[in-house]
Amino acid sequence: MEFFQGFLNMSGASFAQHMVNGVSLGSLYALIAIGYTMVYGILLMINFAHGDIVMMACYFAYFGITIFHVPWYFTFIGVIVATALLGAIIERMAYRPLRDAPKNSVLISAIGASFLLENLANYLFSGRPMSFPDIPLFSQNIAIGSIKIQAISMVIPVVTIISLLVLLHIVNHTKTGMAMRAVSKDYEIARVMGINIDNVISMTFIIGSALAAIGAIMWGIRYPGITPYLGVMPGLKCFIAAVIGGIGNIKGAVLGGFILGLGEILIVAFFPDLSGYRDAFAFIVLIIILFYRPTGILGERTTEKV
Amino acid sequence: MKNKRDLILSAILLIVLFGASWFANSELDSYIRRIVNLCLIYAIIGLSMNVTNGFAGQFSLGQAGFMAIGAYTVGIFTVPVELRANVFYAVPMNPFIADIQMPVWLALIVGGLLAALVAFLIGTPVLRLRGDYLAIATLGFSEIIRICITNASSFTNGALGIKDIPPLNDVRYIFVVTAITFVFIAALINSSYGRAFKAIREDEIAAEAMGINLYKHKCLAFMISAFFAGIGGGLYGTLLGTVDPKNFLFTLTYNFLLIIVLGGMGSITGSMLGAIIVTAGLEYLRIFDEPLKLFGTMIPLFRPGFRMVMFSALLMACVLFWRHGIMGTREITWSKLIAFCKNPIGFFKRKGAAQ
Amino acid sequence: MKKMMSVILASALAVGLLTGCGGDTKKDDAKSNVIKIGVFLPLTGDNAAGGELELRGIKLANKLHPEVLGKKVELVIADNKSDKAEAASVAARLIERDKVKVLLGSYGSSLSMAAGNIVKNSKVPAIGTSCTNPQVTANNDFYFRACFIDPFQGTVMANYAFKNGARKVAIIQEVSNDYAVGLAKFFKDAFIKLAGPDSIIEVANYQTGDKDFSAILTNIKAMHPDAIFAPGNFTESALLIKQARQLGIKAPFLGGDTWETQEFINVGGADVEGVAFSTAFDREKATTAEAKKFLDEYVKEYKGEPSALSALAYDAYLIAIDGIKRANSTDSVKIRDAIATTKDMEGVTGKTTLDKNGDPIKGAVIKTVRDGKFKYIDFVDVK
Amino acid sequence: MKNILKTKAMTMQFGGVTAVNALEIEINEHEIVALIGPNGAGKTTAFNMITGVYTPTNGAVIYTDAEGQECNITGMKPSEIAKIGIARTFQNIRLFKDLSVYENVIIAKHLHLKSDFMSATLHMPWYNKEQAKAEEKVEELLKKVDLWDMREEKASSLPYGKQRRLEIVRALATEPRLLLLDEPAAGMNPKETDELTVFIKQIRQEYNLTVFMIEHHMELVMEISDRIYVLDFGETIAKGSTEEIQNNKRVIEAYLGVDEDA
Repeated sequence: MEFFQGFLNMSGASFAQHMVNGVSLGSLYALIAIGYTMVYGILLMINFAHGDIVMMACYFAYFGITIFHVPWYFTFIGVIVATALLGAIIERMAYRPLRDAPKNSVLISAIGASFLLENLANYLFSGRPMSFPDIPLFSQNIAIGSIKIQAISMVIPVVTIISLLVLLHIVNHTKTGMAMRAVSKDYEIARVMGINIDNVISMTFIIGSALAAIGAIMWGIRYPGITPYLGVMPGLKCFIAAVIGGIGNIKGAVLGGFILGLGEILIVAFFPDLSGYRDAFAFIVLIIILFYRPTGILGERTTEKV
Repeated sequence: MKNKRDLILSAILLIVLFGASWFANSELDSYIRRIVNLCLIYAIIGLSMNVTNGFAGQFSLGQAGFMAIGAYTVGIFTVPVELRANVFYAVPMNPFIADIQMPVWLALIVGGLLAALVAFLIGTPVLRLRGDYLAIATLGFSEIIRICITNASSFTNGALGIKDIPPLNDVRYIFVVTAITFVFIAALINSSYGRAFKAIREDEIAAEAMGINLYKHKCLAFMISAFFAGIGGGLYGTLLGTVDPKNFLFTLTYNFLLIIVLGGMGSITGSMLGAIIVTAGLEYLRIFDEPLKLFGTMIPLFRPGFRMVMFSALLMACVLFWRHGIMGTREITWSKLIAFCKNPIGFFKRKGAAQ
Repeated sequence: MKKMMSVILASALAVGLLTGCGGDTKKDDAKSNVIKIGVFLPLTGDNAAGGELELRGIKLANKLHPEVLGKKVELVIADNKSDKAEAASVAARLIERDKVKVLLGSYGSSLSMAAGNIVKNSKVPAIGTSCTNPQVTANNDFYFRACFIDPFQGTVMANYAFKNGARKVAIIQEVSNDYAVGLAKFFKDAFIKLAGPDSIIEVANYQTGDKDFSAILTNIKAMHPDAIFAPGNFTESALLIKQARQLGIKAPFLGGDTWETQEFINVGGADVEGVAFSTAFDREKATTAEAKKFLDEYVKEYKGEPSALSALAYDAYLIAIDGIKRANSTDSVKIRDAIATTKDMEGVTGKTTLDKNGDPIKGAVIKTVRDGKFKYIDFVDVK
Repeated sequence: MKNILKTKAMTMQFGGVTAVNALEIEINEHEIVALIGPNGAGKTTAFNMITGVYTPTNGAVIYTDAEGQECNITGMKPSEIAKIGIARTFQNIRLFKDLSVYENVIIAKHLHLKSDFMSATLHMPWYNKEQAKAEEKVEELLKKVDLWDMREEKASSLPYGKQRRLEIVRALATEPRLLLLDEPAAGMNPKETDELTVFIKQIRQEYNLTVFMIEHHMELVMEISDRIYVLDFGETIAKGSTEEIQNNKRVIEAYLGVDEDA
């Protein structure tokens, strides 16, 4: 019974605190997962470098505020623009030349891009951690009864929901969004219909990277240590979140993010002895989901035409 | 007969190379020996990765995990019993295994078999997936293996790792293992089963319609790959003399990815070439990490970290500009070699014309 | 495109050949008037911060003590990338290629251990800078070190915790970090001896690179520990402490010598004020003449307060120089024998005497963070 | 005449759409039976159910093996179905593109291999014997169909008509009793179609085959079929001999207004 110790001893206050922690982490995962899912939805490829784009955005913010002393609100806008640009450049360099290549080549190129960004950051900014600039407005603590919440943890879900709504609007109600959906449904036909594929894909990367930048800012405020390998684990986990929800489905990414965030927190809450295995949780969930529902919870089932 | 000639030539080559390894072992300094050994070990793992990724066409990124299993098996079972209390000083070794000691060769085989067993267990859920899903799931499993090793202290000594593994810096030994691996995989690829793997790579649905049991063959390829990755991992462990979970981060797999991409996915001789170029090259690229003086001026570009930037840039350049690598799916065969020796210029001309 | 690639590759190789060959012009070293000392440290990767600080110490020592036996000491510096396989091949390269007489390094015990066999087999002595795991020198006649070891450090912190009234302690360890796991074990053993078998109320784990610790911290908060021992990398530790404070955990945090880096304060900010950790050196305990010299020069050279890592690395260099001097030879084995008998060698971190394992017998300083600076609070001598 | 394959109320639904509804087909030994119908009628879906690519949502597929035993093959794996003697080709050629013609064909012999992978890899004598036999058969087959001279060439480099032929040869190499051809004449010019007609007749004779095919080329269908099934929107709208079908009202209706190249 010792195994369930954590479960039996938990007080109401602790449980509430765990839930708050879970929602806070989950909404952060969700925010980054949206970017993953968007790119996948259009290109049907994992943008392995997404996590590393998040990392680069953190460095941009660091340089803006700490080194150049730009006020944070201006810096954040600058970070979003710079990161979007970075995304477009990566697409141009690493993915566009391989548009007609086999999928595996694209995958390898994506891995290469991710590895290159990490090593480049390591080389340029050194492996020594830098501190994400402290913005008291967001980092202050708020206490509700015995439950403690950092201000940013209340901002993140709001930002996630706003991003989700804006993105849904873009995808469903604008011309660009329509073009994106066309490309994601059938690449060849979209081309024949006169849609400029390259522009649409660039646009996808720009929006995806801008989302990554927003995620990075939120991430940085919540977990303020910046290192070159910062994006690796969040990248993998948010990808997993996107797969759980149904990759390509924007609402699914949010759902997946919350499932993963809450799951990770609650598994440690209920089974403290398993705290060392926490990182394995995401992968185990991924494999279970892929086994029983390969297209994720909200994903459409597809069958290959024979 | 052509086959007989090839067989004899291959045998002669193997003997010559074995002689060379004998020479290397006694004449070269330990630094070079180390690199030669590393080349050979990376070749084993590159070959193993090529079985799944190159021949069966299943893009797996789990090599680091299987290596970990092999390395830990060798580590756990070859450390002399009297030294174990000293190594497992934080959490005592599980009494179940505390008194089992094996010779290296046996531990290597056990490690390989364990890796294959794990591959078999993993294979059931994972091998139904394709493409990027498979890649991410195998990568996930490799991380799960590593996390389990980190936490299962009484077997693996957790993060403290296993020290005092009897070193095996013997080129001959490692050469023999590499040669066996090479011959085995070459023979496998040239058998009916190897052709079945290629069929799956080319078209799963057609392969299945031709009576090839997809699950069985993918699983077979996956297990063989894991087996040799386990053996390679075991040798890697003995070469280092100490293993810990951080050795087997999934980024380790990227080394082998570069090897097979550079050498050519689906080419055995390509994997060998790739392993040599990548390992020796990475060692050579070390100059990028050191301050470089060229014509009396310091070049500020060269400082620690630059080498890995080059490494990753190379991986990308390779995929972008040279997708098929050195060999593509071709092989260096004796017939081609002979044709090349007879007429070096004509050989390439003809090839150019064929393309 | 193919052609371009091959041209690039070929030219890269050619440049490599030119530069590579340039370094290989080494003659018989007996008559040479240079003694080479190899330095292998993590200059990139996870441990880069620590490696860099130690490199400063070694470079400074080399600047102040540039000669021994009338020969110039040349440092050959190599990066082991915080990776064990690299550490091993770098060590082999330094010994075989560069023919170094003594090896210094590394930060991180596992990196040092990876070089252990190479050092032993090629009979070249190595002096660890800040590798505190007892395994580094155990069973290895050629490995020595300048720092104290984890059993001592763990005991020091356990005593400190007990002395300050802690009776129930929670441990949060970086389970994938050998240093943290080792230290946690020795702390636990020592503390149980002091405060009884139930005094360790929880051992929670996290992985290197984790960012979110809210779940384990919420669990621990409900247990109301008197103190939390949390050995680990400075980035993770700083984030951990930050999140603990944010969750309203008031208990003091205790840790090990890895915390003594500026990054720990940078990342942790106001939240790491008041933590306590053991380390090897502080200005307050700078008793020796060498230490004063070191402090002055360090401040002049690097414009900042030196850390214990720099001091230890400086001492490692001194131990090597002292050994060479007493051996009066450039033969590695003779140097090794001389180093093994090091006694009362005056360094920055006090007088160093090596015991039969090759570990120094010296005390530990306990420090805290106050007003964004590391501050000395206590010194614990060897009993 | 002995029955070789029959389907009982075979039905396939995708989501809410019924692609094939309660299909009843009976094929006798040594017959050539055609399945025709407009695009999207569910013909390929029917093939996929018979060969195990899809599991029917309802109904059963019954196969009579060489010993005369009736067995239910519903939901069996494609590879197992290939093993008991049903081979097929694909509407959009699915050759092993990067492999040689020879390799394409000898791969189809893999399913008859009894040696396990270890003895195959170690090239044990019994494996070599099996392999030599297989190679002999492949050589004989390739020579018979005029592909022997091209055996070293990459499958993807063959001209279109040869690719179609190779796909049939590859299916033949599995030594089937029942051969399913999915639009074998698609994209062929009249000359190639004529050759194909002769070829199908020839292999049926030579290997004692039963052929079940989907085809749009009406000339070909009428020329070689013994019987015809007509599908439209998943429903069987007609079956019978060539003359019966040619005069069937519903068939003509179904084809009217449908843009067909036949």
